[in-house]
Amino acid sequence: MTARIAVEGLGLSFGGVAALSGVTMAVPPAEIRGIIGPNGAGKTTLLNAICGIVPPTEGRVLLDGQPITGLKPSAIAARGLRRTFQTSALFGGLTVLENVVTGLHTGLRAGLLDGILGSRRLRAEEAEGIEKAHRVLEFVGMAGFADRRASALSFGQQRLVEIARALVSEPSVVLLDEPAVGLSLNRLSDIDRLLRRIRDERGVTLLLIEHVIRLVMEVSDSITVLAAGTVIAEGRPEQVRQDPAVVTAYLGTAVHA
Amino acid sequence: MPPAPRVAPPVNPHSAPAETEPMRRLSLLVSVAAAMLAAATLPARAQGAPGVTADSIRIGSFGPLTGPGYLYGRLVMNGVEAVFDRVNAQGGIHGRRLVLTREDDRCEPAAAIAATRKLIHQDQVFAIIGGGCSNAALAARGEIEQASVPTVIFAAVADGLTTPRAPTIVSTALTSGLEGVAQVAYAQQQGARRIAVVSMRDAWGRSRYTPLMEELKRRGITPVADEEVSPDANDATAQVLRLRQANADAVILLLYPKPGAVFLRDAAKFGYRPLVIGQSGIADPAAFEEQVGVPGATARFVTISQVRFTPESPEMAGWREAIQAKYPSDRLSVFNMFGIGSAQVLVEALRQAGPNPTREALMQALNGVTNLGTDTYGGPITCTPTDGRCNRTVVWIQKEPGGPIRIVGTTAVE
Amino acid sequence: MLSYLLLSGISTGAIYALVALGIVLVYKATGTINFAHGDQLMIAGFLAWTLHVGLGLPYLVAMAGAVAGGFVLGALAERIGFRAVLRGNLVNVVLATLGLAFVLKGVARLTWGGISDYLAFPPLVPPDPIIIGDIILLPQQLVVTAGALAVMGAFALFFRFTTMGKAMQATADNPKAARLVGIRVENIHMLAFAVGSAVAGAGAALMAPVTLLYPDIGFMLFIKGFAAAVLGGLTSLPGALLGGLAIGVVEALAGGYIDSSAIEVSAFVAIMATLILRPRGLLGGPPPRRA
Amino acid sequence: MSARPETLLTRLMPRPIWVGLVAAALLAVLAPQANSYLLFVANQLCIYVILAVGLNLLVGYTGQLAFAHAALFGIGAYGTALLKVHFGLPFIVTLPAGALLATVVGLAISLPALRLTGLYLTLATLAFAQFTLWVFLHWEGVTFGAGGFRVPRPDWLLPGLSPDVGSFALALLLAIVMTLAAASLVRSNTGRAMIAVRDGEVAAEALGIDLLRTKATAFGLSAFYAGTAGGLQALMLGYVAPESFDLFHMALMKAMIVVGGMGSIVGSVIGAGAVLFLLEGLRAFKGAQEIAFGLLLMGAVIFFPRGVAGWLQALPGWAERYLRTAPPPAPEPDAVPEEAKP
Repeated sequence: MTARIAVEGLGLSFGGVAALSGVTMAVPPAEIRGIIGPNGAGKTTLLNAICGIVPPTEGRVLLDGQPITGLKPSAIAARGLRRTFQTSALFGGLTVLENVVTGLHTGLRAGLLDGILGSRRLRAEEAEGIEKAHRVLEFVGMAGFADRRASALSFGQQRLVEIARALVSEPSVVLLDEPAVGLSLNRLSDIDRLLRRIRDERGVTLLLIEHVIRLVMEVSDSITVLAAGTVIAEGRPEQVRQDPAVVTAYLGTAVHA
Repeated sequence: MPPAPRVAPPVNPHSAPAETEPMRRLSLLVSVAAAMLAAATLPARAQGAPGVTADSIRIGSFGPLTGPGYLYGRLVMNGVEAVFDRVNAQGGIHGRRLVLTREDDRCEPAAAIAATRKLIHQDQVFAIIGGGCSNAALAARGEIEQASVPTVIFAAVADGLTTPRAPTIVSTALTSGLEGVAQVAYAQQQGARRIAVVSMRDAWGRSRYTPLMEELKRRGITPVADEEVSPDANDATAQVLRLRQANADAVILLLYPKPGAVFLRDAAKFGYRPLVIGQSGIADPAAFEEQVGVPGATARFVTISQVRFTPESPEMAGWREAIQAKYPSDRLSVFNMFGIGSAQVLVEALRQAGPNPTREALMQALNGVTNLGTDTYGGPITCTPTDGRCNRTVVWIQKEPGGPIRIVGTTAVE
Repeated sequence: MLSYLLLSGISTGAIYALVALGIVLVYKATGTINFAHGDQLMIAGFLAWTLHVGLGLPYLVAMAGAVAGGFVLGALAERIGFRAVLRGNLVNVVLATLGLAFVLKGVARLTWGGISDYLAFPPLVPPDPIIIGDIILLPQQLVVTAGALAVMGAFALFFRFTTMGKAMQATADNPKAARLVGIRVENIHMLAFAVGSAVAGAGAALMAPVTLLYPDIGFMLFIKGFAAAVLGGLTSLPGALLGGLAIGVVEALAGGYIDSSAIEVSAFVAIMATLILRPRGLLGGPPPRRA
Repeated sequence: MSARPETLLTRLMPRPIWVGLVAAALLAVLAPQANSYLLFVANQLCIYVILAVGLNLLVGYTGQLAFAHAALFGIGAYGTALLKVHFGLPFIVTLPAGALLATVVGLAISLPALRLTGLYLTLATLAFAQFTLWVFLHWEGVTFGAGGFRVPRPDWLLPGLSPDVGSFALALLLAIVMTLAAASLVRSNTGRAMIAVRDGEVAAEALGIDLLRTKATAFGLSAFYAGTAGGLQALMLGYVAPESFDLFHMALMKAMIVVGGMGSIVGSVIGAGAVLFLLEGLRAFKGAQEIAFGLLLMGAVIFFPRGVAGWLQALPGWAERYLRTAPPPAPEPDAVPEEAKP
């Protein structure tokens, strides 16, 4: 089985300081891959490098076997990779529905002239987009909020809309940066269920960064552990949990805190 | 460039008001807009000449009230207003009070066109006294010509305002061409052999630069240097060095006082002291000496005044008090004095236009102004039907460092 | 020739630097550019003129008056005008300050604009040029340069050693965090505008003999000062000084070696070129990490 | 803001487009009958509307704090007028050519602008604007320098149409068309991309929105609007001079979109009208216009940060939406928490 997304020897340094070095991992289709590690381990940096926001200085990233390193983030997104952000990144001036429709951007063919003239192609595409957006909002459980202004939502609701926006274009890979921030602990099972449904019903490969270790352990098919910019362990949740290197680097200090 | 031929507008200034339409079903916004427009299209009282009532004559003025050029607008208008006040206090003109309506043009062509149109069509003024900035006044010229409104230009100096002659426009400002002729003549008269030009490249500077260069060419003189200083410059070292290198012995200075002061200061710094010939933009040598601030730097500086007194002269005491009484934070300035002189010309013409003034009569009176003395201008004012440049007296003034201002001569340019 | 040009460039540049320092100070604490900075300087300058020339008070008193006047003006502007918008987006803040710039210009025109076209300000030091070998200097220009250096030095110390300075820095870096550790962000903002404006007041009193005073002096100085600040990287005080001097020198050299008509435009061409090559200015950090 | 129920009031309330069109129709009928001053003001209004709508696309919708709009306005005016003066081409050719010239320049400045954010962009475009003015002043062989130049105004094909009425008619037509085009555009995927770039560049990019392309589109469009307005200005005045394109005018245009409402087409139109009304209304106000103008700008930003459009949003049918939603399917009883706070 070829990896849906593979990272090979990825390295990234800012002004001589290495934030990532030699990170290698391969994630098969429809897997939830948890990425954990202490603060400053380079988790978010890794996501940024994969989706092209901060181009890596070494190594490469393959999406379905095709190298995507060096492409602009928008070009990478066009190949079916989406991400969400640690802090909510909805477009505050748009409604929830409009935010989600924006997620369809790469698939739309209407151009400037269509926009100016309000052409039939544009209207058809928009109608279809609205339809899709409603469906995906329903999927994440935000169907009643379509007409709210995005900035008027609670933090937790914003995260769900962001996930909907990432999913609407039917991507093959979604990078999730702490989707559970802002959700209370007793609601974690809901997000757990949502992530599984994304994997099972939509066949999406998820890379998941999460501070709530319990969630990662429960939902992930496998886990990669980063510390100081390098991979120190990888495997199924229970393997990782018992890995002594992980325990010293991370779990021992944080998991029971 | 001659003005473009114009097609006469179908608009009749006395057209009937727009018919009031039933507005029952229009939204509030629309009805407000319509009401405004409809009100605006109401014709003026169609009795006698526009702007003249039984007890008043409305005179319009346009020029910069705001923006960097306000000196050439607001302050000149203040002078005009002072004259009007005095006339009104003495019973007005044939029993009618003079009322001044000011419109701001911010020294901009578009705003000047709007301002003159408003004065003519909306405010319905009888005549205009105004024009502070060259480009703005040039743009307004077309509107004035089209409506044939008698107009006295009070401060803008561009030759294009009066040449070719616009039938209803006269200027009491010393036009830039006249000053250019006088500057070159003065330089030659002082024995200058190597003449240099230092100018600003804005509209004001340009309106002086072009005729000056033509005059130099006419006399077969090639300037040994031609430098620019920007209106806000704080340094003119490069220009001074270049002039010194060119060994210029006379410098014709087409600058405002600020860049002029910077230039003379930097020239003094290098001990370079050519004859420097200013123009009426630097009309107060006493203030200028202070602005330069380096002792002795203005020793060889001579400049043109359009007026024969300085604001401090005893002869100006009456106007000084009038301005200060009306505008407490102001002091009498040469700009006020421009306004005083030109308003006196207009007032005299209005008087001559008789008790039932028409625009034609006023224009005839203006064109017939001959050897009229004013309280401020350097020489008598004479307008003719063929030449609207009514002020032709260049007053040369100079201030010895530490000494009083002296009039070193007058040139009546033909 | 080169030495003359460099020297004149430096003395003009010092004027720009003096303006830029105030702009940087406000930026460091509030993250915004005060488009009214030049006009606050202009008002403070007229204030100094009124005290010194109008009322005949000693120069130092006038300068103190300009500084105090600037301080009050800046504080009022923040309290009445900018506070409401400082938390909003940058566009609104910039436009609020631009609005203030127009108000101040209009007020100055009505208040002082009828006195004369350009008000002269008697120099602090004897006006005769100093000649040392090949070097010719006007003393007042030296005063301006020294003033710029002194202001920069004072602020460097202020930011390094005083609690208030550190609080300002912290506020600019992260207003939320600053609030959390108990810094009164509003007070810091008000102080920054006040001090920035006070610096403008000091600058006005120093440079007025060189630049003269007129209602429209502010915007020209602001543009050059803004450019100097940006060239220097917006947050760096030495950068502002360097940026100011760089612009002054570029102008002088363009005037000397290209043409006097190139002076005015050289600064703008230099700014465009610099920003294309270094989008964060000369001393600005690397482009921000965008995630 | 939840969807409001459709009521009688909602249905009777005229939509912005109808109010706008009725106002435009009234203007078209009344202005030519009014005196030539009011006709001029009406013409200027149409030009300001085009300018404000174009600027709002760049600043309000795309969030680029650029200061080059007045310069682009000037490039359009100079381009249109100079082609006419130097080559004798008819306005029907030079007006689009001037607009295209402005567009090309606008696109060119968007390229470095992509690397610049916030205030750095402001300064770079400010420098560009000053540079452009310098060129107008100094390239005398072509631009006639500081003194400006006259442009012959065309005789219109229709009989009885004076240059004044003709240029007003053209300006009004273009203002309507270009406003409608912009209103349509901001509702399309292109408009959403612009808003996305404004509200979060990184997130927009991660969704596949090409920053360069979106910003270049906004710059180019905005420049096209400015250039068209410039050509119309030259046509209206019959005179072109550098003073009309300086930073004061930049501030004026910014004031229009701030007063009207950033990110609002209706707001742009109203803002253009409000600023023009203020300028003309205070024309004779003895030198206090600057103060009034400054206070208006400050007041608008401080008290009505969303401009007039902010109020209009509250009117039924006036909320500016980019997508009109189909009625949503019945919401499922919540699958996932609707409210959760840490």
